[in-house]
Amino acid sequence: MIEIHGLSKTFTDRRGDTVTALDDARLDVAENEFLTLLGPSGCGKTTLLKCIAGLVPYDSGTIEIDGRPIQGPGPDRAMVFQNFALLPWASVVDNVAFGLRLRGVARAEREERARELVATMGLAGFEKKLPGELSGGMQQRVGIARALAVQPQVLLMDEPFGAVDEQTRRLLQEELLALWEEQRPTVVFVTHSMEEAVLLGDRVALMSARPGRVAELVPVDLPRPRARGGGPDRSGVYAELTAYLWDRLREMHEEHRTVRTGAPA
Amino acid sequence: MIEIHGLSKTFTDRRGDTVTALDDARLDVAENEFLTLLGPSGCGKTTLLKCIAGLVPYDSGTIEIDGRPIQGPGPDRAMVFQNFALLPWASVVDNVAFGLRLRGVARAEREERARELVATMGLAGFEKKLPGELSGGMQQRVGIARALAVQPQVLLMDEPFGAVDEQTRRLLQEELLALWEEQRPTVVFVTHSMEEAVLLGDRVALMSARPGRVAELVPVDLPRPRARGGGPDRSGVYAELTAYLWDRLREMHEEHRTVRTGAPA
Amino acid sequence: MTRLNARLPYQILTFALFAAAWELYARARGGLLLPGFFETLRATGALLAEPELWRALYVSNQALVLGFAIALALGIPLGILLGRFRTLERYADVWLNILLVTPMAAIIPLLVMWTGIGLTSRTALVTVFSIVMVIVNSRAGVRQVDPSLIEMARSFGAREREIFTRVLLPGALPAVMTGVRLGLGRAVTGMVIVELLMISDGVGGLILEYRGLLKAPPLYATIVIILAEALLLISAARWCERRLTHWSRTTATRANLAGSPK
Amino acid sequence: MSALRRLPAAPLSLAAGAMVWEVIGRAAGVSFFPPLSTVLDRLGEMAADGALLASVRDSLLNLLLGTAISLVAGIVIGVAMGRSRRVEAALGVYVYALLTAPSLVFAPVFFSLFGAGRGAVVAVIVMYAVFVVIVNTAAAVQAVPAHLEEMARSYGAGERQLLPRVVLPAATPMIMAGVRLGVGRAVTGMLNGEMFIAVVGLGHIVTEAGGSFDSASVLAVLLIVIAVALVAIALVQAADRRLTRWVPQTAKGAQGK
Amino acid sequence: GTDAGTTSLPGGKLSFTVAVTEPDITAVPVLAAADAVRRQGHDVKIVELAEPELAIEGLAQGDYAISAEATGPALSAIDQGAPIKIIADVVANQWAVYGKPGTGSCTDLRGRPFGIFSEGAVATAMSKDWVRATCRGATPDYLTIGGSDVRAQALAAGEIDATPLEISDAVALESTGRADRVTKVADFAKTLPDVHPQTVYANADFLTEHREVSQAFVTALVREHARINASANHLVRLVHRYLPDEDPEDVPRIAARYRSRKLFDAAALTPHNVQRTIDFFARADVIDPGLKAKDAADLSFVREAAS
Ligand SMILES: Nc1ncnc2c1ncn2[C@@H]1O[C@H](COP(=O)(O)OP(=O)(O)OP(=O)(O)O)[C@@H](O)[C@H]1O
Ligand SMILES: Nc1ncnc2c1ncn2[C@@H]1O[C@H](COP(=O)(O)OP(=O)(O)OP(=O)(O)O)[C@@H](O)[C@H]1O
Ligand SMILES: [Mg+2]
Ligand SMILES: [Mg+2]
Repeated sequence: MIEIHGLSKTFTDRRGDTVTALDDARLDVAENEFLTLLGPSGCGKTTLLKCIAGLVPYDSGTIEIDGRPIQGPGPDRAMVFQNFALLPWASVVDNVAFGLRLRGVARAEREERARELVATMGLAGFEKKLPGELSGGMQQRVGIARALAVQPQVLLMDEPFGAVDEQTRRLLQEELLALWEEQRPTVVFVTHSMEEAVLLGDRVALMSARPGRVAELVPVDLPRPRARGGGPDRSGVYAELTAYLWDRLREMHEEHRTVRTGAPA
Repeated sequence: MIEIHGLSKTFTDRRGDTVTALDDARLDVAENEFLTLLGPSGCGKTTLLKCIAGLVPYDSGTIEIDGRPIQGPGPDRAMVFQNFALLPWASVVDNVAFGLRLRGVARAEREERARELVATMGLAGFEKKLPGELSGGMQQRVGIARALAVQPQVLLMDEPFGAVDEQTRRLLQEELLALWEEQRPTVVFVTHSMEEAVLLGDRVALMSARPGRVAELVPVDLPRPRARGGGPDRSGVYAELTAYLWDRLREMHEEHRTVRTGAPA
Repeated sequence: MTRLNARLPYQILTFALFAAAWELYARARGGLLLPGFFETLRATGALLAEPELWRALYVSNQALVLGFAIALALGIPLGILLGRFRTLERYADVWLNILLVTPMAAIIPLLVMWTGIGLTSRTALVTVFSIVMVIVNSRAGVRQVDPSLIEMARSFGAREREIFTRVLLPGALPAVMTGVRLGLGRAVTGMVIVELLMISDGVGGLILEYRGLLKAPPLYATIVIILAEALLLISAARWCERRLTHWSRTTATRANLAGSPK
Repeated sequence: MSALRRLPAAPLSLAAGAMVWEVIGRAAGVSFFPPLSTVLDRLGEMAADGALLASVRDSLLNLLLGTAISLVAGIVIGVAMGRSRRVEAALGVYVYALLTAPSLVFAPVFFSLFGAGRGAVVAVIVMYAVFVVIVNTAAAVQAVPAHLEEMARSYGAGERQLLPRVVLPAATPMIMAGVRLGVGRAVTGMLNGEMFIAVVGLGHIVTEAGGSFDSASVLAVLLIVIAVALVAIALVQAADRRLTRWVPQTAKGAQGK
Repeated sequence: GTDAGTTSLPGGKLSFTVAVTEPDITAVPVLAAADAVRRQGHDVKIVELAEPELAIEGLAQGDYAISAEATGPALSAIDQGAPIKIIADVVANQWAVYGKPGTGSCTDLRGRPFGIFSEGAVATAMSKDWVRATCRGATPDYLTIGGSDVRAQALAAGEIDATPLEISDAVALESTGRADRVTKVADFAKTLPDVHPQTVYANADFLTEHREVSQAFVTALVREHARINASANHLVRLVHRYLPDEDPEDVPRIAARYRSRKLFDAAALTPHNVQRTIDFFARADVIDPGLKAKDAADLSFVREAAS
């Protein structure tokens, strides 16, 4: 469904220095697939998502959705932003209803849908608050609700659960999966948690840094619903997969990092 | 060393509604202790940290450091902000050197220290970039480096590793522990990861939401250096502790949350 | 209310200082053209009872209201456009600067030629006086909007028009309102100047009359009344500003200035 | 559009304006709106005279003094008003009153304070320019993101360090907008001060020519004034661009693709 | 601005200031007179001001010794007790009402826009006086237009039907090729010959303390006027010297017209016409009635100069 070929993107900063965020990246995401994306910080995950969203002009390559090259942003896609990007002047409900409003949904209907999602996100009672009056995790959930509200065919999520606690994260994961089962959007989901990547994804895409490209695609052959223990325990397959991902990422890391390592023990 | 008694803080928003972020919270942190803080999103962790930092005026209660009530912010404390709070006009190095500059450290010296820390954070080569030219995880690491640069007695860290990948997180954890062993600051460290809380903390403080207060203090009686498997495997004690934390937090969660739960499986 | 009360002592203090300085200076150095504070106060009271004043205010304010409304209706969108479209800005900037610096006395003959000496030219002049302030500040406001919000809006399918109304305008509003305050001040000046130089039917006529007769107290009384009107309008704009941009208190330092940690 | 972007905008735009002026001036054929060529001829005559040069020099000195005072005073007072509610409460009314007050009000006061010399003209320039700078600076300072100030205070920044390290940089875009307006107003103030109190410098020429229906001379002087202003504002904008390079672009067409 | 005040120099000479307001052709004899005094060794400074009110303020404060412009504000100031005296004439009544072609009399202006300067200005007062006297209840629609050039342009552009103009304005209007679009409706020089709208006035203390210098100034002024009346070319020369920016084509025509109508006569003031001028301004509500010519003017200098 999403086909990306030879995608390259170089940023030039104000002093003329260049950073190559994406270099000849390729990725295919099937219709209704839930793809999770793992990679070291700064490898180009956000850039890739923004390219798919049609927000960032890229230097070369093609991005096609259903066989048609994308022309900027479209109503088929919605994105959850890593930095939330909430409108500071709009209340929680208005922020969540933002996409619906742009689509011309009538006031009563969009407010109802927004309120419902706000409650789903565990933010009932905060409907009228402004983003500046929320905690970090609450803001993040508003951003998620906003994207879910428009029921897109393609859902682009950039570390959507990074700022919430484990319990909330689990609940939100369940919510997201339930929604995915119901509406079957294609999801590209960036995360730093290998457990999360395995729990949610049909496949896990591993990105490498500089050159930023998809280094490996790992299929997750586990039946859904994927049972998860009540606690942090994990079944063997989980552990195996996450251990594999862990090793692969560490290899990539060691190739590229210049971190002065303490004893990695 | 840090003694907090009966701390209460209520926010009043523009419409006169109130949210009680902290209600009669109490917490003692010993000298040189590494305390980790876990709690549901929106329970008041950031507010508590900002109170200790002397940034937020509170309604009642006392915060004493070494027996003296705090008078606003002081050079003994440094904070890593959840939303990074980088100066958008200053380069990475200048951002990291910000605290040093305020303390009157000479240019050459502060730049050297900043560059060193930038490299430690895995950002070598990005010294002259502006925050707007960095990825989310990179920005977060700049914020950490800035706090470490001033070598404070009290280090207040608000989800400092939330936006970086697992590998980087591990490296940064090692770096932080090494620094802590060396300089012995008192650390209050907010995290959403129970593994991280147990790995780093001498004690884990569990916060409950509404009323926001410290519900329980869990000592982590594990010797340091705490070995961690090369992968996601964990020793029995770890698993036990994290499982305990997990249960406690879920209990709190269930008391307070109104999330429309899907099947919690 | 508490805020009002907190400010009041300072306002009273500075007003007392101001009045005393005025009175003392006028007594020491004042002549025919510089009345004392109390003299002016008395004359203001007397003038307020004159129906002529109210008629003059009515006449003058027609141009003010119309002219300023046009300045807002044109200036805000134009400022936002300039902030948004670089190319447009580069071409329009010169003219904006020219508009800013051209002494209005010089364009009055041209205005008379084009639009006669009726309400139209007075209105046009008020607009010309105030619009630059609105445009320049609206443009500066747009530059302060977080670009990731534009990105976000685009990702939800916002067209350019919607980016304007839903992102740029609200985001720039604090700066726009600063421009509105400045513009209001200039519009009132314009209202007076146009009458001094052109058709002096309203308050400008009063000023010319009292000045020509060297009647300093009513002259300054007229000016006091005009300034009072301007201040009233500016406070009204402030009030609207606070209502429209209350959100900025959750993001801007202003909110924190009142108190610091105990 | 992309072709337009590469051309030097200001000269092109001015040239177009000049052409329109010439055409309308010729077509209208009225004495009070002579075509540009006539005005330029007159400007040449005046320049050849030499008196013009002296006037311009004199006016420029006034402008320089007045602008410098306005910017320094405007930013200092504006910051004080932006940072302190008390100062704002104490001064706000006067700032807005003086912003509005027509220069006619000041004329007798300055006249009695400074006589009809340079002092009065400089004072008029300051009166014209300073309040715009104050208002914009105050608003800019109040809009500084709270989290940045919080961060700086957590590192022990006092008011003295907060201002140069956080408040002023963050407020720069709006302050510069005010400076731009202020410099523009200063140029107007220069001419008006020379017209409405003491009749000297360029104001003298305008008054003289205006009294004898000599539109060409009036417009010639205006051309000089506008040229001065454009140069002054260009300097401001160059400074602005340098100082606010960090501001992430909301404008379209700012970068390549 | 006390630095501009009168001071004595060694050798019995004097340093003082003459203030002029936007000098036009009528003021050049005053400037020439100041030069004549300067040639006697005194230090005479010239200040150009934008408004007559500022000059009068300076006179009242003693910053300036002598000034010359509109009589109305001076009388207002004198009426309010300012130490100012009228000492000579600048130019006799030169005002006339000009109207659209076809405007024959005041009655044609009934309800039509009539441009006036502000209340209190002499031309306004004279126009209203004229309307009262000749229109029998038919009043035009007065439009106050502050700037005299704006007024002239408004007339030429047909925005107003009539307005009072000075000779130089009228000539300038003619020379811009629009003379055929206006016609003279009334000539105040003929109907109100005793009103002297522009006079020379001085600080009263200056006059008593420095009689000789004051006398020298007035004498020089009278002599300049006499020379102009002998030859209009003298005025042209003066204009060329003092107002080099003035349009060289118009000046001879304006000068000729002033001369032919004998408008320049600094010594023309008498107790009688000063009183008539005062009465006129009182009638026009510019000053309160009751001011006496001997309190407002010191005509001893012009008498001395004329003898
Ligand atoms: N606007 C920009 N200007 C210049 N460089 C940029 C810009 N945006 C991103 N980059 C650079 O592009 C690279 C990839 O950034 P990106 O935000 O896509 O990383 P990421 O994979 O999302 O990282 P993280 O996990 O930390 O969010 C980084 O090196 C970053 O410095
Ligand atoms: N400036 C503010 N105005 C009003 N309410 C606020 C403000 N800041 C925080 N709150 C409220 O206080 C409560 C605690 O917020 P806080 O940021 O301390 O939570 P947190 O524990 O840090 O959450 P998270 O893990 O999501 O960051 C929240 O309910 C929030 O809505
Ligand atoms: Mg990212
Ligand atoms: Mg928080």
